[in-house]
Amino acid sequence: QEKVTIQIDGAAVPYYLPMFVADHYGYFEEAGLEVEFLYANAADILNNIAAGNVQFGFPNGDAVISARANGLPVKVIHSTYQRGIGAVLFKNASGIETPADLEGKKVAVTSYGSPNYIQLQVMMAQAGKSVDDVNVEIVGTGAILDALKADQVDAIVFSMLRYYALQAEGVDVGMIASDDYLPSKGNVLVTSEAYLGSNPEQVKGFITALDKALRHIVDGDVATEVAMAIKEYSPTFAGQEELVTEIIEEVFVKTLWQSEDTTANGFGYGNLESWQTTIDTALEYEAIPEKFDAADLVVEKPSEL
Amino acid sequence: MSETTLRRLFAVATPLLLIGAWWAYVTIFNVPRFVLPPPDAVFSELVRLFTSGTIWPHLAHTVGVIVAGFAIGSAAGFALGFALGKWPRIERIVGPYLFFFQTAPKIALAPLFILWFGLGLTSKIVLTVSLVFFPVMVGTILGLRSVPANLHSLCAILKLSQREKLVRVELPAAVPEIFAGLKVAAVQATIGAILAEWLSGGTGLGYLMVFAGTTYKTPLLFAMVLVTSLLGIAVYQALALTEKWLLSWR
Amino acid sequence: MSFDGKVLFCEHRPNNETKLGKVEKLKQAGTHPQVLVRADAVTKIYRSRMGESVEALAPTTLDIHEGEFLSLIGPSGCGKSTFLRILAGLETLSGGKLEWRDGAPTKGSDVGFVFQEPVLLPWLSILDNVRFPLDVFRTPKNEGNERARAMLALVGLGAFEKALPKELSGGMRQRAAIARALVYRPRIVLMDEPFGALDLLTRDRMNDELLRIKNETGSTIVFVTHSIEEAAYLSDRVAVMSARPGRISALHDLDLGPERSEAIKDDPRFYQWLSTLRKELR
Amino acid sequence: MSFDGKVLFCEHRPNNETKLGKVEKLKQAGTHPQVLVRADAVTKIYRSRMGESVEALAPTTLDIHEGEFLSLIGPSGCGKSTFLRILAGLETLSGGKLEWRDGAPTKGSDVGFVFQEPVLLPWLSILDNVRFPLDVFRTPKNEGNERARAMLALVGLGAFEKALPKELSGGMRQRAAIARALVYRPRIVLMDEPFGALDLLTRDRMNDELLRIKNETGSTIVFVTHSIEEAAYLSDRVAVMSARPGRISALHDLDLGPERSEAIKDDPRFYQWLSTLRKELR
Amino acid sequence: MIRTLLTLAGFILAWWGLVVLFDVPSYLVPSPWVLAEKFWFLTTQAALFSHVPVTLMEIVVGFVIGTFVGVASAVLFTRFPMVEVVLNPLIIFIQTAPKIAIAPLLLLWLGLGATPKIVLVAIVSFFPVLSNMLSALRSIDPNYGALAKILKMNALQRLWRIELPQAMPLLFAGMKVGVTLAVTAAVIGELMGARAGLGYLLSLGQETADVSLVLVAVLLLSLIGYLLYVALGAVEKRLLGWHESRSGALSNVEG
Ligand SMILES: Nc1ncnc2c1ncn2[C@@H]1O[C@H](COP(=O)(O)OP(=O)(O)OP(=O)(O)O)[C@@H](O)[C@H]1O
Ligand SMILES: Nc1ncnc2c1ncn2[C@@H]1O[C@H](COP(=O)(O)OP(=O)(O)OP(=O)(O)O)[C@@H](O)[C@H]1O
Ligand SMILES: Cc1ncc(C[n+]2csc(CCO)c2C)c(N)n1
Ligand SMILES: [Mg+2]
Ligand SMILES: [Mg+2]
Repeated sequence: QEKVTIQIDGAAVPYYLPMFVADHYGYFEEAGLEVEFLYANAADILNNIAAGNVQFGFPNGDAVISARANGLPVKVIHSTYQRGIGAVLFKNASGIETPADLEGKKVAVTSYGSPNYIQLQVMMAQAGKSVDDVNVEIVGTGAILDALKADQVDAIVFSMLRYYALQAEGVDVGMIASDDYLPSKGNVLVTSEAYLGSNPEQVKGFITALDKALRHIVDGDVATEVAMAIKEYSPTFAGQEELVTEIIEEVFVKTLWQSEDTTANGFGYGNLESWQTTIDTALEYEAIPEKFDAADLVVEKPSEL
Repeated sequence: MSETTLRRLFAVATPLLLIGAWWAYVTIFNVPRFVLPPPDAVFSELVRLFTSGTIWPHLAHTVGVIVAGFAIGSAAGFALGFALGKWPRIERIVGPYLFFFQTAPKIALAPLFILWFGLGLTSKIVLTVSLVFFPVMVGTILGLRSVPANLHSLCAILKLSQREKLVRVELPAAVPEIFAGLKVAAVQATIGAILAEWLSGGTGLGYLMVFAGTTYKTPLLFAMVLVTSLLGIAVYQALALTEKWLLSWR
Repeated sequence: MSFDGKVLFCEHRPNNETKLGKVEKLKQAGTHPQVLVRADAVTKIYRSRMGESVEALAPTTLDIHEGEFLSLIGPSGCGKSTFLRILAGLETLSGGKLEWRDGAPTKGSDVGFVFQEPVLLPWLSILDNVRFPLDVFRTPKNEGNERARAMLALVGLGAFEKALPKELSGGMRQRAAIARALVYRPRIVLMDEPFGALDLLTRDRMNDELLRIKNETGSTIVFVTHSIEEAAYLSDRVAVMSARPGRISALHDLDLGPERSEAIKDDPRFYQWLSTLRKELR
Repeated sequence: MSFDGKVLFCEHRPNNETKLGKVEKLKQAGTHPQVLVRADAVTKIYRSRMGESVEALAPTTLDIHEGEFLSLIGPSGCGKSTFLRILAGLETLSGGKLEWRDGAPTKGSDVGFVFQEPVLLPWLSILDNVRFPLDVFRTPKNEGNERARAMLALVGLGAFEKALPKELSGGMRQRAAIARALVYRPRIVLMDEPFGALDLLTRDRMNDELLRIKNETGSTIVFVTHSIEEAAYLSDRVAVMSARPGRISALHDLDLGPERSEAIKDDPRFYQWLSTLRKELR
Repeated sequence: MIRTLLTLAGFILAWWGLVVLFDVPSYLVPSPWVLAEKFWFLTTQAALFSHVPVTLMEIVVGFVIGTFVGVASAVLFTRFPMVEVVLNPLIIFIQTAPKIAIAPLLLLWLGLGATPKIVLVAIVSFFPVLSNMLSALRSIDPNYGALAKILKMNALQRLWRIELPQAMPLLFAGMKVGVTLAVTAAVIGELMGARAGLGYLLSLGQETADVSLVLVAVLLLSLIGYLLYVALGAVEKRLLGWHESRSGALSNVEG
């Protein structure tokens, strides 16, 4: 049994179901792995992977692009979420429905270097406007949600998962998914080039376990697994099993974990073309310093590693 | 060599030694750039920031928050310390709330500050003040309470007014305690300013750090860490000098 | 005795011209001496940390007359300092009361106090320390400096005005504290062993200076000392205290006349008083 | 004089049986008194904050004999404390040197010092303060308590062992400090106006106790006082100092014999010495 | 005690009143009742109290280390002033360097467990202790130094028997500031990567927009800090009965 650590973006929310299922049903064990879950933010995760502090990470795909462009030797070994999970969130009372409505509104992003900001720029461009038409506010991740809740801003560009969290809290929110304007990837499985080189067995094992878990969920009963995950891994969600199940069935199973690509090539398929589009757009908006090849970053077919 | 020459020597030598050690560590252990960039990368980043002038608005913003936060926070801490130190009853009543509030992690309270004071400069200064006032307050309370009993007797004999007693006797007597608090407060002010900028706004060294952090520009990140620390050291040294001057009678 | 007639605080100053004791003289003139402040069955009980209580002062009654020089003598720990501090309002009473003829002094410049240890502000020079009360009373700086310098010269510290307290010897610090208490010519001066740390010569000089100042200003002086000679030499009256619980065991009106000088030390009455006081202290 | 022969520190203690002065006696016996420490042209210049310098001690040469009682008298600020502190190694020398017969004392229990102000530790009870040196020297707690209690009884503070220093009167604090300096029976005791804050009676008692302890232990005592009587009553030798710059202007070997008691005050030689010393102080 | 409870009750009532009166939505500030419910829920369903010891341990161990090193450094600095000259810039650098920026470095050096959190707590609580202790040691009346010299006390005896007691009031002031900072440091430490602890719960609450969870975590953290503070105060009161700051010298009331 090899001890490995995976750092997951954020905190123990039941949406990381595949990880929990793989752990609960012993899929990791079968693969010869003893996996420890830790939680942190995306930048720290990627730094820790690159530095060798942890073996695996599960950050946002956009963050991986930025890391790679700045020379961190990280590798996406499993494009777990096939779509981006960035979104514009707003209170429905604000009257916002389409990106064009953002004109003249106060919109918060976490920084001018963040993928959210690119997403906003692309959206405005596609609506025939420019980012200069909105009042961009910079609000850090720690405060951005509260800024929206307290009406300090009209909209935020952030994770679509917050849409569900806000709804659960009783806030009447609306959402425009960024992926409809700029394809990208949500959470993806990452390791370092060095670890991939030295421990291919472990990497393969992890991917196998993850795929098995995804298969288990998709083919099985989401509600059962969600109940299990909440009970064992994410107890603060107790009582929200139904809502979570619905979100996972409707959003994660249908649009995030599976796509045409995964039907053809298996879970976690890395569509290099789509990745390249995201990379090129980031370059276009000067979010990354230089162009690079998606193939250098992403493993196209994880199962063939 | 006299002590002053030694001091001057080390004032230059210590930083150089540290930079040397940093450089050696990075080269010998082959530490990757994204974990800890070599000193020269950080310095060329600094040079770039200063020659292109991009740093100035950020620097000015942060210095502004530090100075305002430190000034207001110290004044508030002093005033509170004065009230609590002089009237133990007040301490018994409001003390627990103050201490309770103070132990609450500010990162968690920051959204609350934004809620109450908006996204602008006010909430940043308030956040900084909330970190700065406490050490000054504790120092002031202790300082005022440690004034030797016989000095109180002297003031009673001469019937010094409350204000006069404060200015002429209690403050000078409490200088060591108050300055111990102020020095901690100076460090807290820089931390507060960075934390505040980390939470909102698109200018300031703290913002640049977030920017650098999320975009993996480690040399920029460490350049900012360096500049921030230099700011902290500057404020601290200014305080130490003032204290030395005020306590030259010892 | 009733306090009738609204006489201004310290207004009435006897002009000592005869060789009679002050109280005596006033008695002759058919008037009682003016009582400036009366300690009426004043007691002080300290409660120590351990909860035990120390009766520092048993009920003590004493009139202090306007313009007199009253000495307190008694064994160590008998309550002299306590009584002095009570008079100065520095200590709360555990019982009894303090009756001031015209109400307790309200101005800082009314009372001068020399503490048993010199209480100087360590961050001020000697000159600034001595000028300190004048600064507090808003005397113009120039005048203040002049008066403080004169006072410093008087106590023999003229050359040390720029020194800090820690740069002085013990006796010099004590002298600086005396200068500070006298520089504003208070109406009542309370002195707790002011000359204890001084050599004989300096002490004699200071004794004479003190008398001179008192005669000039007509101040009332309450003086704690361990020296019987000093008490006899300086005082109109001497209160002898005895210990545990502290109380006044004897009160003497010395009949040595108001004018004192070295000559008095040849007066047989002076020696009589010395031996009386010495006996009472045993 | 050469320091020949390796004699253990304080080993040789003269047994005073005759009525002769110690120095005299030793001279008769054909031996010089043993020099315990010699101050050889010792000077002290303080540099004040303003950069001015005060010559506290002009080059001063003085032998301190083993087992003697030496008093220092002189006007306030003449350098008595400075000289004492130099002997104790508390002050660096600006010039000259200090020669100890057997090297400077190495053990803490060799030297006792009574400071001009009582330097008590405010967080310790009086008993703990007096036991403090014994604790430092690792004396067993029981024995320490016993000795400290005995010492406290001696200075009349038996009832106050639990009190904190701030709960004592000035004289009581001073007595506690004396008890602390004597409790470990140091070979050499340096006392800076130890009895200045005490009343006559207590002072006389303390004088006799001090002599008794000294005779028991054979300690060497260097003693600063402002009281000429005290100096004459206690001392084998008296050094008279004069001020600015401080120096020893006269050194007297008192021929009053080694045993002192009240009786000595009837000795005409005693009065002679008093007047001699008094004159020299003017 | 009763008064404490009363003021607490008053505070909660005022809070409730404000929430009801201004109809504050619970996603901004939840009412005490909502919070109590959350608390109960977390305790019964989510093993809330398994998170407390994790953070408490980090705080206490880090704080003790920080205090100890702070005192030791202060002593070292006063004995050898040159050491201060050499180390002071480094110390202030470490203090002001945003911990978030050096988090990966800390993990690189110290691993993923409790160590980096403890080190972080130690670093921040170290500074106020150092600053106050230095100030205290420098304020000691030189007469006590003379006494120590007369008795030829060794460095350790001097420290233990004279300097520490004398420095106690300022040291405690430093520790009180330190303990409040320690709580924040533990939270920051847990943000760098954790799977348990109140700081972790806090970030979980922020991640899931769960205000009540955030508040429960914050209140528990504050409570830990406050109780440590009160404990320090109690120890201080026992140790410092002799000191002016404890004897009501200001109010001039008799003992
Ligand atoms: N703050 C205090 N707390 C408790 N007891 C005290 C306090 N101050 C003084 N005492 C006690 O009160 C008594 C009288 O003290 P006081 O200082 O008045 O004596 P004193 O006559 O001035 O003595 P001395 O000549 O030694 O100065 C002493 O027994 C002392 O122990
Ligand atoms: N720390 C110091 N800095 C500067 N000058 C000093 C210092 N200590 C003492 N002096 C000066 O040295 C001289 C001698 O002081 P010292 O304390 O030895 O006098 P003393 O004989 O003990 O007097 P007293 O009887 O008043 O105690 C004084 O003039 C004093 O001003
Ligand atoms: C459950 C969950 N999933 C992903 C993230 C990562 N994340 C942080 S910010 C952001 C938007 C960036 O485009 C995203 C996706 C999260 N915090 N919580
Ligand atoms: Mg007294
Ligand atoms: Mg002296």
